[in-house]
Amino acid sequence: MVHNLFDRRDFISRAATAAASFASPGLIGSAATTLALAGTGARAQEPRRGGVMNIILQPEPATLVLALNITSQNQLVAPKMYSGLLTYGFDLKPLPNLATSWDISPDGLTYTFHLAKNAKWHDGEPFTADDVIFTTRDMLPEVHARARVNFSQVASVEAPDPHTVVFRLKTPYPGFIYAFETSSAPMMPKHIYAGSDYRNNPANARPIGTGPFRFKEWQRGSIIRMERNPDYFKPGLPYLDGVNFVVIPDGAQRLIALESGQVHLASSSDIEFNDVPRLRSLPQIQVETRGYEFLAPLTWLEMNNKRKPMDDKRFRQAVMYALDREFIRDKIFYGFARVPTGPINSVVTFYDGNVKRYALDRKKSEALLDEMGLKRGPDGIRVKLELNPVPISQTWMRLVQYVKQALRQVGIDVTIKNMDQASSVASMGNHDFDMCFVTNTAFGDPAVGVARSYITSNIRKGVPFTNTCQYSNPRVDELFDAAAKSNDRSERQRLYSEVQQILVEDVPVAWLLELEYAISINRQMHDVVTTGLGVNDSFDRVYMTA
Amino acid sequence: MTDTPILRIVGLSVALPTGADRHHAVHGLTLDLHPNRTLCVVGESGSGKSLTALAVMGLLPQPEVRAVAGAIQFEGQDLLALPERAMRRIRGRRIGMVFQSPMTGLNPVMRIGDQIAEQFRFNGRDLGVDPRRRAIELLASVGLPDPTKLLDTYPFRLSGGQRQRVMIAMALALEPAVLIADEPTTALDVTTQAQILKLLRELQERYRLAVMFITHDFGVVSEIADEIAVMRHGELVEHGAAGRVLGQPAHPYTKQLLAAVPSLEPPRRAPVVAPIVLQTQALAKTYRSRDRMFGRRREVIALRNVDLAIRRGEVLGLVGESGSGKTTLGRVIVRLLQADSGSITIDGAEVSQLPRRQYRPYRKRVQMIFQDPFSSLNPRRTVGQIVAEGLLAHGMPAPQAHARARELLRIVKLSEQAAERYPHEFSGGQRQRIGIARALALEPDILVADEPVSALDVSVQAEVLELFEEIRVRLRPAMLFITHDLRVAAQICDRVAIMRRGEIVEEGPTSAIFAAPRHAYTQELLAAVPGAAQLALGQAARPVSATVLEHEPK
Amino acid sequence: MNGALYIGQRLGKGVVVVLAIVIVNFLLIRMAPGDPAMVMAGESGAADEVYVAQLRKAFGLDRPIPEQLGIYVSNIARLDLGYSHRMQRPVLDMIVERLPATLLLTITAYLFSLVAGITLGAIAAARAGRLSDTLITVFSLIFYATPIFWVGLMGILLFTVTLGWLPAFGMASVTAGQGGLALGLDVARHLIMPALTLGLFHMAVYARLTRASMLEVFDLDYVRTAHAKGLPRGRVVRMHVLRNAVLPVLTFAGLQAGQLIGGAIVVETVFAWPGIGRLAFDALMQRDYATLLGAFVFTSAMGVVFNLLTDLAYLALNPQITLDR
Amino acid sequence: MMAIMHRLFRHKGAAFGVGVIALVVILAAIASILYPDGPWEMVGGIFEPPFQRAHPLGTDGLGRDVLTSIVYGTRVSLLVAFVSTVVAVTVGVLVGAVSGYFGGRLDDLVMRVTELFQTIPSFVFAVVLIAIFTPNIGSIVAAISVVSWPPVARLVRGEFLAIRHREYVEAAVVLGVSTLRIIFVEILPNVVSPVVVLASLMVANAILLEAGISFLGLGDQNLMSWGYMIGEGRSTIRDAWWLSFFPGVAVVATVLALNLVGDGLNDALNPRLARRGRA
Repeated sequence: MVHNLFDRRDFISRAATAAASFASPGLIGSAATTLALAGTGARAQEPRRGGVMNIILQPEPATLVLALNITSQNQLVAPKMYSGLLTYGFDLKPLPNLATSWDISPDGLTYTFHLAKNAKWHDGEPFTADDVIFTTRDMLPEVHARARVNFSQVASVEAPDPHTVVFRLKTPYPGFIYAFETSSAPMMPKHIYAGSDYRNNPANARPIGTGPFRFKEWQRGSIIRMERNPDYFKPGLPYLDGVNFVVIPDGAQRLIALESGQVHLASSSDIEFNDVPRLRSLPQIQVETRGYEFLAPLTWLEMNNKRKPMDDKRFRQAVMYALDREFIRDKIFYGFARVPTGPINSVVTFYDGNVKRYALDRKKSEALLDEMGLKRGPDGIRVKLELNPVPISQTWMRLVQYVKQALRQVGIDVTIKNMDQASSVASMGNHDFDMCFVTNTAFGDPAVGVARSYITSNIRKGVPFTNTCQYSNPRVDELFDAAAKSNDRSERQRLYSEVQQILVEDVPVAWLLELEYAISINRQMHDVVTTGLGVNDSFDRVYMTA
Repeated sequence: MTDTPILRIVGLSVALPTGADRHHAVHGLTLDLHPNRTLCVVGESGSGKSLTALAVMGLLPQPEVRAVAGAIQFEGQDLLALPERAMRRIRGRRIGMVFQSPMTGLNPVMRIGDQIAEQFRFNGRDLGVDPRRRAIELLASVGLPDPTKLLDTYPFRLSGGQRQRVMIAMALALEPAVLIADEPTTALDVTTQAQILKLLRELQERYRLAVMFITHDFGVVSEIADEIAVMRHGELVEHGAAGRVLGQPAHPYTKQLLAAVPSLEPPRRAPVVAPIVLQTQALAKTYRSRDRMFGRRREVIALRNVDLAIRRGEVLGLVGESGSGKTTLGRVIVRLLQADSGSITIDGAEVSQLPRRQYRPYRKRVQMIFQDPFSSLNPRRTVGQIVAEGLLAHGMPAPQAHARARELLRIVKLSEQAAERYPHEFSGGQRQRIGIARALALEPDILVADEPVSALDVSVQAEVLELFEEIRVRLRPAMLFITHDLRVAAQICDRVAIMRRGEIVEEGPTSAIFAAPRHAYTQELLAAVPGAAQLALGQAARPVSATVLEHEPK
Repeated sequence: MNGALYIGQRLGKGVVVVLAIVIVNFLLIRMAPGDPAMVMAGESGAADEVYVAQLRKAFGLDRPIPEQLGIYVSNIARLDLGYSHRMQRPVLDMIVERLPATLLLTITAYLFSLVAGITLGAIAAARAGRLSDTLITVFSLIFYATPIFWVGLMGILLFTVTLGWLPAFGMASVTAGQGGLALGLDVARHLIMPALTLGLFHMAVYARLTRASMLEVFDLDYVRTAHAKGLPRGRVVRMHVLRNAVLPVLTFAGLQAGQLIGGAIVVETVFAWPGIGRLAFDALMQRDYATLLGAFVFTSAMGVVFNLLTDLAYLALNPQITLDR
Repeated sequence: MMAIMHRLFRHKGAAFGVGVIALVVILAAIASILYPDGPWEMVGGIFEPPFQRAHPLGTDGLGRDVLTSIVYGTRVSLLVAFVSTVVAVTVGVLVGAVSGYFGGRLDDLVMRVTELFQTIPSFVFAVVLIAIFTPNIGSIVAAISVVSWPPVARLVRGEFLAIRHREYVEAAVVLGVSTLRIIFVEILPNVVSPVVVLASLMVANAILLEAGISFLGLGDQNLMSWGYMIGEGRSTIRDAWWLSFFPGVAVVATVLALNLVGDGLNDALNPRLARRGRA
């Protein structure tokens, strides 16, 4: 039979079936002892070496080179091989990674990072400041959209010694500290990529990073295998012998694989929301909702502010009043979400909750619409609009249909446009839509992830995930600009509070959900979600028990 | 000497399914088969003769058609009462059967040898005989060339005659005592028919077989019958020795049937003196077909340098066996087909090269009568519409056309009410009359009749021929009468042209040709006509009474 | 005109068909709104014109369509199905990688539907009017009317969710680490439901066709001759009736091969079978033109090959069309 | 005509078929009267099981009533099926007639095209067409028509070739009847019965195609269709089996009914087959 027909041949030969026996080659000595260990993975367990973790991956990323591909799938896989200078706690405070320590000059213009002395690339070459300079000045700006924006603030970067890097900014930019998360700025080996065509460099087939695990094998369409990096710069880590990413295209199959223990981790949209409650009830599964603080996904119903009647604030407010966001949270996303109050996700820095609240109030909504002169016609319809769908899963399509039905009750007749995800994104980018859905990520600081959706300078036709609703308010532009530049935290808080007041009044978009993606973890695995990056972190401290 | 009969049919009745035109296909039939004697069961279609044969073989199409009374005693058993397993041991081993259609009688996907040998393996194991060798003997015994090679060939490579010989060999494989032949030669050409009849005669004598021979053709009966049984509507109307029944028929129905058989003696006819209406010179036509599956080109030469001429009021018979090209010639003349070369002149004007538009006026002057009554009339249109079609096509206003149509129906002896009914409500003979009415509608100068009576029973045939005689006398068209039946040609044609493989081998006045055929093929044809030698069957066509056609031609 | 020439001719015709399909689809897809560059840009979080333009250039989407078609067709000739920028891999590798799965599924389903269909049809015809005939007729009527994906779903509901007998997804269970026989058995267990689901509909079609064809052949003269030879009923039905009746069914099956393969797209989606059908569907949703077209070329080519093979079977059974006439 | 109807109803399967189709058509007609709020209205709790008073067939993930959805689903299925069949039959008959009657180069071309369509997996081709021209009721009907006309063309061509050489057509030629009249008066009426039988089977096939298309998520988002419901129920098959089960039953019943009517028509229109009482 053709080899790749049974491409799952030597997949997890041991781990799932014989839970007791851990005869992995690296663990010859202590194999006997683990047999004696019984019982649950209670927190009191001492972290110990050994075991291979299987993680659900769907769909398979195009390439694993993090600099070239920052899709959500690759943000799950690549951080196990690559590292960034920093990582961030649940409270979004920066934590050391490749940079053991760092300090910021009082004027907020100079950032000095002290690098780990003993860090090596998987091919044995030492990791030095030159790599950092090459990555942040040459490679990333060309291939990594987000890094280009973040590092465009940098005036100069030098390496006074092989283990120190100093960034000088053109203007103070407090959000800059959040630019060093692994997927935002993955450190790339200069000795491999310098001067080459990054996209077609042969090394892309076997990624070389500084992370806790090394690339071992990739059988396309089924599994990616990584093995333990013995020379990882954090001593004694990682605990696991290896990590495998298993491609399981079908939702129901992912469920069965998780329940049967064949796979230990499922995250973001791997599991449909309606299945999570049942998973949480299973003894061998633990459901974690923390870990999305850095991304802080926020979903809203975007309205094209340049088109009638969406240009009128009252219409947008009427839409907010017409939507029962508790129903969306509980009946469509099964409680795995929070009702947002404004443009900034409640887990993000500078969030301010005391703003105008839009509870469900259909009478107020209809009053506003009447006030605008949009009377109900004989068939009860005030206005006909079009809504772009989000055909990526049944849960999202239920949300689309709920919005249509909710707006119908206040007389706004919405037709769901028949288009697939590709066309839906395209029409948003080209500002060719009435209403559509957007899920945006904050990346820790409003200046990095939030401002881009509301500032006039970021209205760019043809490019999705910019200020596509074309909201323009000079005061808001001013506030965001000042806040991005100011070094004083309390000053930034004041500015961001005022911006949130204005935006909540103007309601350029109808904020619907702060998503709390459920992370389902097999209880055999411990310390999986320990930082604000959640599953997108390095897993160097994850360990496995019986 | 009447030795004891080997098979006795006693009071057999076979019931037809409800809704059929009558209760019983066969009613109270009693007949005996004697070894080494051929009993001819003769009757028109629907007389129940075939069902009788099937009843003996136990092959009646259950459950619609069942034997409801009587018995078939054979070798001490009543075949009707036998269970299927026992009957299966009789079929083929004790009673063999040969059917009418040789072209479809053999399994197309099985070698000839296997089809014969399988009987030994499945129905005659105890005969202890080597099937392959036995098959070769059998094929040789029915006069087939190179039997060993024949074993491994498939049926589609053989001609109709050869296949019928194979069928006979198969029927005699297990040396049965009785052989039933249901119209075995009807589908064959007259020359092949003659050979098969001779073969059956020899086999019957050699194996002292009791043969039940079923046919509707009295010529065949006179050739082969020792005893004759005449059936009508399922009942036996006459039974006796061959000579007696043919010479002095007792039952009026037998008399009527015999009378309906056209005599081979052509009546004396004065040569027609009139201008030539239709003439063809050096007509040639070759069928080229590209086999889609393999792209091989196949060519069949249908007409080779054909010259003929027909005068006004004259009937030219075109006689030949199947594949002689006579139908192609007819179709070329009515311009259903285009000749490769040669010319056709009507009243002196060359028409074959005329483009469609110029040829249109001549369309009205040349009409055709077709062979198969069941496919020559459009089932979805009323008879009135069918007959009036031509008139309407040439611009006659509808009411006048339909009136003329009704008149024409009367001329062909059908009621005017027929105009509103559909073709499927009429018998074969009546449908042919409708076809003739349609052809006469445009009062053509030239009439081409392609085997107009071949598909009809002999009594119905006689009536239609009578109609043709009236048309000839009253409307005096130039008629090309295509047939393979020399008897019909003898009675109706002024002149006859014999065709063979695309050529006219001999032509001349009918009486001269029939009396002294010059070409060897003509002689062979005439000799092969069944019943030609034994007795002067039938009589000349009855003279035409003037009253039949009141309506004067235009 | 020997057999090889005939096969050559049919293959030639097949290639023309496949080429026509490719050209038609290439043009169709280019007329679709939205393009991969936009989707890629969108999914990568933040994007700007430079990045989108870069992607568009990388895909070669900026060149005029006829030029793109010219390049594409010349590549096809060299069996280079182009490069999927979406998956960053040559399309040919992705398809060849999934070809065995689809072949395993479609061939099993095709053979099953043919053999089972003809057998059931023959039984129904041989016992016309009796219970087994009515049962088979009703059975095939129902499956002839049932959407393939629904059969699959109900199968999963019954055999996996409720009874738990059969695995419902993928080609091998995730734990099938062992090689050789154990893996073979495991794949077999996974194959049962998808192959049945894909095959049942066509089996019903062939059963109805065989039954009708046999009933017609029963009335033909050579069958009556066979009976007159006193052959046992079984022999008559098997050697005389079935052998002739199966010919039109084979022709129909050859032509229908393409439809069966088309059905694979649905079955592979329902059962998560890692074949070309699923690849084509995902490519369709993500506007990955190169992969979609590659999948199309292969499914059409498979259709042509299945058609040819069935024709050869027809030739073997039907002596009237002999190659060496 | 009456005789045909009589024979059709004697065929018990066909009678059942006509009954079911009538029911489906009536439901489609009075859907908006039975359930004025339409299928998208959230009327109950989510995932309510079937067979209880309020919602006999249960509710789906948004609390929409399954029975209402099935009743509204009849509209899409019937509309798509009948319109696409009418289009396909019209195109097929025209193409088949012309190529069957005139033969030659045109006939070769038509045969090549129909063979091309036969080889292409028609479902996949339809899916691509719809995805390209954005999935909506119009593109679905167009796509199904495009993939269904070839079989009609092949059938009509075959019939024309056979009938064209029948003697009653040759007689019309000899009579000087015009070609057009021959085609429409002599040949076409005799082609009607096989085409009618095929048409009923095509309607059935179109419903299956539409269901498949909607199942894959390519259906018209604003129209409730059975295929969409089955697809929608797929991800929650473990806890809400009824979401996929009942719409599937609706598809099977309708398509089965159409097939039975097709068989019934086949026997009614050419009686010689009926004699053997083929079920």
